[in-house]
Amino acid sequence: MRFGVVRFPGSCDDIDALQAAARVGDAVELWHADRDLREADAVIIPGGFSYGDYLRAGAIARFAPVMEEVAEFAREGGLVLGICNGFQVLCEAHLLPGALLPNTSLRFVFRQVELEVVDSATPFTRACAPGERLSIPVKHTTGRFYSPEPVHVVLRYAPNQNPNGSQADIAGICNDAGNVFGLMPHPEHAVDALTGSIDGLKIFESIRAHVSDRVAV
Amino acid sequence: MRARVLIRPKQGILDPQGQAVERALPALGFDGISHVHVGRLVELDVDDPTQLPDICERLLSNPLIEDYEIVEEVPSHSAAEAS
Amino acid sequence: MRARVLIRPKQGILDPQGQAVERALPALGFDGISHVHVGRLVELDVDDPTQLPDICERLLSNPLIEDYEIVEEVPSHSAAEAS
Amino acid sequence: MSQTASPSNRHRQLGLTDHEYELIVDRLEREPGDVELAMLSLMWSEHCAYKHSRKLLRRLPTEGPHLLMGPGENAGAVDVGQGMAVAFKVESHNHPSAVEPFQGAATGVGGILRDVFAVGARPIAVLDSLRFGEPAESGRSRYLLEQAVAGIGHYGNSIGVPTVGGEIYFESSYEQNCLINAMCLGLAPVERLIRSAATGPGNVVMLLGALTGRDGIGGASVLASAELGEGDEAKRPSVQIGDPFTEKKVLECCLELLDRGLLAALQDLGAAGLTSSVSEMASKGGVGIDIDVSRVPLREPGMVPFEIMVSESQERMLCVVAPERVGAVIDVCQRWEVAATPIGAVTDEVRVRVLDAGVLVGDLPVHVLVDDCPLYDLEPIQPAVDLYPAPAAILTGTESPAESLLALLGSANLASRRPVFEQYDPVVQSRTARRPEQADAAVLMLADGVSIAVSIDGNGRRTACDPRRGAAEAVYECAANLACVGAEPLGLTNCLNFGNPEKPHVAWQLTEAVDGLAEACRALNIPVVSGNVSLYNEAPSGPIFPTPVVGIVGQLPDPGRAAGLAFRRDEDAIALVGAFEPSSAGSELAKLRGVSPRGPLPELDQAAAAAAHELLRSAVRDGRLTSAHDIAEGGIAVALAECAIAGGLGATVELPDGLEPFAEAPGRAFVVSGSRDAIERLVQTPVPVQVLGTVGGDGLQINGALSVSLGALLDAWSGGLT
Ligand SMILES: Nc1ncnc2c1ncn2[C@@H]1O[C@H](COP(=O)(O)OP(=O)(O)O)[C@@H](O)[C@H]1O
Ligand SMILES: [Mg+2]
Repeated sequence: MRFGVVRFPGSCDDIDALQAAARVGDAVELWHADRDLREADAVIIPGGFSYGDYLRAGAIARFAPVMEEVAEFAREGGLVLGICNGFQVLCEAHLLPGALLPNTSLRFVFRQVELEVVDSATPFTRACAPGERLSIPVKHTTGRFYSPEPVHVVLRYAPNQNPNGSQADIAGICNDAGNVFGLMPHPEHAVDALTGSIDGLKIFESIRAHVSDRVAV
Repeated sequence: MRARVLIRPKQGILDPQGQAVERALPALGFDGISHVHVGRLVELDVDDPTQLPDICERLLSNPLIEDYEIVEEVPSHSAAEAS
Repeated sequence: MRARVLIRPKQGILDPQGQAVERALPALGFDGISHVHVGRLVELDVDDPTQLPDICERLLSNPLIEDYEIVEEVPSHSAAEAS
Repeated sequence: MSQTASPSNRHRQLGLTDHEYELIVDRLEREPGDVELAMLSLMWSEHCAYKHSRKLLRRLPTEGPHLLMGPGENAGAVDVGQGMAVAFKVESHNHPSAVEPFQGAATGVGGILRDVFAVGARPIAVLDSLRFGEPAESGRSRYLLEQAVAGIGHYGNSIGVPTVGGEIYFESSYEQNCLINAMCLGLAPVERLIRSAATGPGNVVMLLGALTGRDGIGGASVLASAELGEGDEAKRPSVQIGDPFTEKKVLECCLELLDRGLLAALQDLGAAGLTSSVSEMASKGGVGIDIDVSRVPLREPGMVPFEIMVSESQERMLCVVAPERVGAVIDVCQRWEVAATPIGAVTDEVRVRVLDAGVLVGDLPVHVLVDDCPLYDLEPIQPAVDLYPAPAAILTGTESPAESLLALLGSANLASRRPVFEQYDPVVQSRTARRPEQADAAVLMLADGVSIAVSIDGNGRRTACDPRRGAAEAVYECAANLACVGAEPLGLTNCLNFGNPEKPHVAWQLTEAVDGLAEACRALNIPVVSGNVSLYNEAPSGPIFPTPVVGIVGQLPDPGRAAGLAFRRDEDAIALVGAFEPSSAGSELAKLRGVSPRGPLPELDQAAAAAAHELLRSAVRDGRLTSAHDIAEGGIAVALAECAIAGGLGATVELPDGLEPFAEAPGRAFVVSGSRDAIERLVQTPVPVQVLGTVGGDGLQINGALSVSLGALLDAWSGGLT
């Protein structure tokens, strides 16, 4: 299968996402200015500071030409994963409900946190056991999830580990259709025991399993 | 025309920046201050002011979490600068 | 009294946010917009408005890089809310 | 500015002495014009000309087997194997940070990043070395700390370069002069390293990146070259704002330009802006450069030629391009949304000429700009009395050992740095095998079989006690940190933060410290590849502690074997490795007891220390040890407590007879843990190794006299810096 990883000006974890995805499949870069998903089976909007996070995190990136294609792809049921800044972009683009607000600490926070898998039946978490704990780092200034409406929660911060004041300890959500997933933690930074943890690989493996099932059908 | 857009956190949404200011004030010797909210100010020259509401809704603010207000229409930048 | 403070980058000081917004607008189909500056908006209830300049200089703004303006004095928070 | 100054004193206002001005007139055989004088005043400033330090710096060893590029380039570089080079440098941004700590620290990071990618290396790590006044006594110091840390995080995090290490100390001598030093490492294929020498008359000089505004005019260079007096508002430059987003684009763009072989030379714009970059590029290439300031894209209207030539606007680079490649350069820049403007040309006249829409407004021989500034000899005199007042006493000296240990762990200098490093992204770029608080040095993976380790160290108080030995200790401590993860030092960078060198006692501190650095580097066979000097860090109450900060980069084959500092296995044996004869001079305990910094520091047997490092390095590389930690601030008791806290495992130890638990001798010895067998093998070597005790239990017991629970250790340590 092929992952496409979007690269905006100011993306930082794009190479990391490409490398992580390449552990389970092919991975190609998708340039922000090109209306071309390069036949990707799943799209990753990576972390970083697209457009410097100026104005509001994700606010400017959502208007990049490639995002029109991503929206179309999502409407057709394609898998879209937004990590950190990618999550912010997907919320701003209304591909996911809710919004991300500044951490209650008002500080950037890097921390290895424990996550609880709330829904292990999504295309992004099917390699996880229900209730499984994943050790994955967060690093952001704007990660406090907020939504006035109920949302489909996929991952939560384990008790007492909420790093940002997120509503109901929400760490990751998906859309109603289940094909667009956003999370603040960085699974691409948890794919190698040497750098801390391999729990993030499960997200990439889930996507691969889902895509190959679909192809098989 | 020079326009000024005020963007503030929607009521009911936690505003830690406002809280931080409120907490810091007594230590500096300022009392009697409350209900502090911190938002954004955007100022711009715009040829066609009828575009402004659209610009505010699509880019400058996120309507889910922020309200905006176009408060003022002042002479354009260059004029303002000269004054 | 409810007061509103506008804080903006001093003239001549680099304003990367303003630049980023200005560059983004044409892509959204908005033309004819220039001199965009992004600053902060602080709104607060204050018992003694004569404190405001001091509060602005010592806490709300960074006088080295920002100018502030106390633009308006509106009825206090609760009253404003009710209206 | 020159409008307000009479012709006879305008050079003084710009920081030049009468003698220097006469020299300029003599060399030019005429009076310099306004633009020329502005340029010369910057090029002849301490910051650019190193006029009080250059002669001393010649004493540092700069040759080594792995050296690729030494001092003189934007960053030095070493060969790490497999065709890869690591470029690195540390730089200060002390004075701008004292004015505006968030932006000062942020632009400090931005500046050192540019120095690294200017040599063609992709920045892969940042470290920071910070000094402030006492946080308990000074609200301003707490503010500076908070803002500087936020600024460093802002720039590094946003640009996608991990901040993997650093150090912070608080001493009242830094109250008026905080130190903000940032180090950056970059990675490049050896053949992509590029120098800044302009070449090829007829080639085009292009400016890349941000618009030019009135940032820092009359600023950093002048500012950094004189004491910042009280109420010296007029001298304060307009503050530079860091824009990491623009720098990220410029960085990617420059690396792509180099990969495509489109550039003949590359140079960052830092202090003194275009003036310095153009002069340096011309000087190194033995060529001349013509610049037409009317072609420089401006952010503000009405800028005059001298302003454009000295503006310190951030996020700009200068490159030299063959005429036929200009189009290709512009194409690459457009893709990255980076402005690229031809502003001049290389000439064969060895002059820097400044034109304004074709009209000549300045014309200076390159050697006058770069080489003719007089270099001063220092006049060192060892002070007869203590230079620094005694610190406030927090302990009386009557406390129990347990109380002293908890006080040390909870002191601002020793407490956990977590509240700081949690504001930095240490993992972006997916190389970080050891992050802060996991091991004594950060470990970064470069490729299969090649990893590097890096640490940054310096101890101003100890250097104040004995500048020569204190500076040497910084080198040993830094190298010891590398040894703990099994790394072999390849190269060293340094930042010399001192007071006013025109004062004899500061001159003495500086001279002694440079000699100490040089001796240690020679003894350990580590070349100095780059560095920076920050002088005039002085307040009315006196100079800062002399603060040489040392960063070392080393190489290790297997990051999986890099030892952490944490005790991890019950029943492991604990040993002291290395000759260790510490004393209380300059120690943290002495400080808490209100003793002023005073020597002599304990003997530094360089051969013995080097042997201990070597033994530890090989044991770690063999994977024989469970943990390794050097003994530094707070002595062996604090080192043991840190290992216990990190692992959540206690220990019971007996110290050798007469060894004071809190006495210090950094850089010479280690506490390690491992199987009985592994420790037994260490004991068999010629290096002194003493078995101290055993890992286990839920507290730290030393000599049966000191017993503290893990919980109490952790509480004290994690609450000391919030
Ligand atoms: N203490 C030092 N040790 C070794 N090299 C130094 C030292 N201080 C400065 N240098 C070298 O002198 C040159 C000029 O330094 P600097 O002005 O900081 O460079 P830049 O303008 O590129 O930032 C650099 O090559 C730097 O590495
Ligand atoms: Mg440089």
